[in-house]
Amino acid sequence: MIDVRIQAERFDSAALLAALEADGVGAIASFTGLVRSDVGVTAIELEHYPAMTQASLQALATEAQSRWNLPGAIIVHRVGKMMVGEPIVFVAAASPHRAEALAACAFLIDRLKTDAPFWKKEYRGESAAWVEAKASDNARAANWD
Amino acid sequence: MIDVRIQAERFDSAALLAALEADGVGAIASFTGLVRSDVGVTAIELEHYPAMTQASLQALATEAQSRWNLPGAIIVHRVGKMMVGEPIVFVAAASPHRAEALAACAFLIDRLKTDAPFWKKEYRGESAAWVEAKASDNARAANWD
Amino acid sequence: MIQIVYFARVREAIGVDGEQVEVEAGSSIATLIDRLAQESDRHSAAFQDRSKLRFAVDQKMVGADTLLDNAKELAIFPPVTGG
Amino acid sequence: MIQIVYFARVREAIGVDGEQVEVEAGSSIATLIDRLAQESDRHSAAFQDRSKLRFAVDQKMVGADTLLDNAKELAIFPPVTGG
Repeated sequence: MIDVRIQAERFDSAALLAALEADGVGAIASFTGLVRSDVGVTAIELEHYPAMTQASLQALATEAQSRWNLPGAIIVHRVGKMMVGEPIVFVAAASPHRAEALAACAFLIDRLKTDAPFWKKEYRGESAAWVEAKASDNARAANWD
Repeated sequence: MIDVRIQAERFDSAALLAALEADGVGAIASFTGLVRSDVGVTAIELEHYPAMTQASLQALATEAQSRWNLPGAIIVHRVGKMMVGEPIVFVAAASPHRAEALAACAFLIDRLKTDAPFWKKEYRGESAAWVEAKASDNARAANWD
Repeated sequence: MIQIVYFARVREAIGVDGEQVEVEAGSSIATLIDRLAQESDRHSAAFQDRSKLRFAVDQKMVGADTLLDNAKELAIFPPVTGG
Repeated sequence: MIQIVYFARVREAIGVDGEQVEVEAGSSIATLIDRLAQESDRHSAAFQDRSKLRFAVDQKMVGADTLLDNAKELAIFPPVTGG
């Protein structure tokens, strides 16, 4: 089962996790990325490339399934404006084995950061600024090459 | 926030995750271990060492917090009998940074497997057998030394 | 003719979501960008730091030396920052 | 006197959850186990494969060469298999 969604609405990581748990696998690893409250940011806005986004996340999940024994993979990414504390992205990997679920989950979020066409703008009160890509993100993603 | 629980009752990973998400951090990684349905097992039973279990899981969470920037850590482990498909264990790590949340989550479950006083018995219909410890689990845990 | 689409900082610098442009036979993305940068100040500003530009041709990420023959859509954007 | 507690396969082999035993001064866990194994068939069977025994003294995991002076509780069990 691959479940890939791009949506403006807030998602329920809990319900997504529950769906994977119902699948009969032994191990589920998940990652949630949220708008941090500790850096003066009041809101963020996610722009994306609609014609490409779904296919690029689908390709990511498919590549994960080709690398690991992964009956289930979920990627949900929001677009549009989000307030502090709200979840932005959720990825999860379900496998018969713990090591594979953990690795696949890290792979999905590391590669999403460098391969999927999303751009983040941070609001600090009235001022807004595009987020710069981080060299450390490229380094982490390259570990999976 | 460290939340460590040992309980017979089924837990709600969803609600546990939601509690961490309310904490204002940027990244949450979680792992759920469930009774697998694909190996002939119909149920399992978890025995533990009550006088030691809580302290050993607490020590694990505290060690994780000494290694990573980890405002939140959850470990929930069930004891007693569980049917196929039911969750056994849930660990989660909340950090400002993705890499730390992912590493801490893997650390918590890897070390729990070798350091916490739980013993698993598998039921296959009428027959029951204690699970043997795996060398691969020791190897994974040793990676964190 | 090729449809160009812009995103994020590049889109804001150029001031439009996209545009249709002529492409000479044998043109690479780099060639086309050089030409557009000469034709308008906005393109020149948007494309100033080439190391901060990324490209997709027909929704696949590609390098700047990719030829545009047969391409329908070229996307130009900064390094991605999702997740 | 020390309180011994048994778990899992070891508990089932010995047939009791725990027992109180005398410990000679200077005894290590290994010494005590050797003595108990000589005193009963059940202990002998439970302790047969020493490589499959793990120990905790007063709820801390320790090695077989640990001395039992001042110890209140000794736990003897197989390698753990939780998670």
